[in-house]
Amino acid sequence: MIDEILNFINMNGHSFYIWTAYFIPLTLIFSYILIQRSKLKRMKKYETKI
Amino acid sequence: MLKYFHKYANPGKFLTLALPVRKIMGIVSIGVVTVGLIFALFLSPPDYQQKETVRIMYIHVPAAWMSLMIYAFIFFSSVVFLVWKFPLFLILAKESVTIGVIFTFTALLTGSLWGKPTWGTYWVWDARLTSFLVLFFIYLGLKLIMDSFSYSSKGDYAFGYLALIGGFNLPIIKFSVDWWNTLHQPASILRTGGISISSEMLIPLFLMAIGFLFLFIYILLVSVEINLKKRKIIYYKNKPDN
Amino acid sequence: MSKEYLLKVKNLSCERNYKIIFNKLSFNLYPRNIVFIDGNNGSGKTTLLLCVSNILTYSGEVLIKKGIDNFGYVGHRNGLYDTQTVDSFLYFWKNIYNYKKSYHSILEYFNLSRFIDVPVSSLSFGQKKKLSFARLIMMKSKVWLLDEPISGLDKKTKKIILKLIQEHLSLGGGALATSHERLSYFDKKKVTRVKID
Amino acid sequence: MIKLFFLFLLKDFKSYLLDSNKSWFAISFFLLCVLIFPLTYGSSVDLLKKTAIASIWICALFSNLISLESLFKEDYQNGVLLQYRINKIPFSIIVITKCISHWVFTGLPIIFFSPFFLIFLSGSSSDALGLFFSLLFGTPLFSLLGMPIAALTLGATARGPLLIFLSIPFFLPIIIFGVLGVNSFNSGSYSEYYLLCAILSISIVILPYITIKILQESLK
Repeated sequence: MIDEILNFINMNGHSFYIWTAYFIPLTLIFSYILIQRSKLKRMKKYETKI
Repeated sequence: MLKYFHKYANPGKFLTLALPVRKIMGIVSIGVVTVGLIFALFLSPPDYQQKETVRIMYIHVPAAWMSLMIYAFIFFSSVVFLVWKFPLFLILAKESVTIGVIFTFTALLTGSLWGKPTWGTYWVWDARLTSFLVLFFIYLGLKLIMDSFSYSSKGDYAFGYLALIGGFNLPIIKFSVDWWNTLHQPASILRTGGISISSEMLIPLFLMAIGFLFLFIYILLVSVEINLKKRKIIYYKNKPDN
Repeated sequence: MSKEYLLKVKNLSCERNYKIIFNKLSFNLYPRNIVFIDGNNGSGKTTLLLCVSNILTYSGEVLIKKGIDNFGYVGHRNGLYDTQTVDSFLYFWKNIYNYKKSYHSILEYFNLSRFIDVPVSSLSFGQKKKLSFARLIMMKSKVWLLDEPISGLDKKTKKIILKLIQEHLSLGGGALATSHERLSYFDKKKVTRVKID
Repeated sequence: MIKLFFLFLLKDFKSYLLDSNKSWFAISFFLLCVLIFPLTYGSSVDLLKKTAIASIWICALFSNLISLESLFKEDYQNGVLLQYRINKIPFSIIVITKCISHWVFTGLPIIFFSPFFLIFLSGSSSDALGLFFSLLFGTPLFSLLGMPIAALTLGATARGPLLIFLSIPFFLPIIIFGVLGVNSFNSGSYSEYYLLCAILSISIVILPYITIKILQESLK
């Protein structure tokens, strides 16, 4: 079982390329989403104040 | 057509219309991207030539499609802004720039990461890569011109016209880079014909593409709402009778 | 009053940089009259002049008497090239406006004859202002838009410029001026005050 | 109208000649740039010979970029542009005369001196004619394309870096066709020249019009 998972993570020796190619873009996109969502929440708070 | 535009180009109406769409998109896009990732990482088979590295394609190709589509979107909405002067379209165009930068960066990064195991180098001065780099710089230019005119309506037209000139120029740039490459470099390293796309690979590809599209729509709607709210606040603050 | 107006402004409002600058201003400008636009710094006096000359987009009405197609304008920025000499500057604008007479009498009037071969960059602030008024004279426009015409000048120069405006008014022209200073120089009946808050 | 055109052209020429910052700046910058290339290659004449055309094109690009900033800046900052607008002087005349004078003082000297620089950089003299023609079609395009971008950045904070950043991607096709044109000139194929001509003729029609629109907006 553990061997299988390790084998999957290893990706036939190309683990570095594949995992960075997935990790960096997805973190970029989702962190941008989170930033925008928190901004929207702040805006809504501010709007109700006025 | 114009009347229809007039009706929904009103920011207030747009917000009420966009709210349910935004909520649905938020849920659906996350779902589709997750399913796409599962398909891409676990369920799709490795390529017989490229082995496991083909999995990079499922994020690279949709990101490249998205960055082109977003530029087309920016171009058309800024043309609509310049011709009919609907401020909503300007906001739409402005808010999609950052997302475009992210997707173009993604395409470039994953492309070079894909290139290392398959061609042996991170970067080749190939026509397609070069034109994407130029696209990335044009996006950055749009972003810069937005920031350097902050809180001034002068920047609105500067942005619109830059998007317009960029839209006209991109095909010329693409063509020139193609021309330059075909003369200087024999097409030996890159051979796209090598990959035969089977249906098992098409499923994650299209899932990711649709997921990215929905994600784009979702982020765009959120950003537009932020922008409209900000404008509203500034407007109320500066009202003379307030 | 069925007098013929030079300029009629009705319900003029302007939005700039996502802010409302002023709302629903109305005033008329008749021949031989001057309109003073009063207001604090940043209240949009310059914006009003730009709206009247149809550079900024506005809502409301600006009616201009038929036959007047050009406004004379003197602003904060004088509109002078630093490298031009006074002579070449006047020659250039004389040709643009098709001013037939010689411009030496104008220079005489402003006490600038000595500086005719001097580049603009070495003139003082007041002299530059006078030069832009020299351009205004050559233009022969009925309506003058003056943005802070006399602020920052010495007494003598102020007098020259006020006299010039008076002369322009007596010839049947009108002027639209923004100013901080209360001007008692003009006939009270011919002055309209517009307040922007 | 024609009288106004010549009046403005004369004024622009005069201002270029009087202001030594403007007229000699571009060409002297070009000279200095050309000087850098042989120095950075060490003493390798072979490398210099191969890159002579490319280096001349790069220098032409940079000197154009540097001089672009002053294209509308003075008119905008001292309020002359506003004066023109209020006095209803057609902007088409202003834009066209600006473009012509900019090209005459930054493009034309480079075109005429380019054969000398080719010898200077020990390039083969058979390329001189090709280089001359490619610069002849290329440099007006630099001026034309730079014009709307220079107009766009009026009123922006930190204008100079922004201008350079924005204009380089748009100048790429001109450089590509220009350099390739010289390389294939001797083999008797002129297709790059035709392409440059085509881009030039389209640009002459469209870009001044866009520049006029942008300038009018920049005053708002």
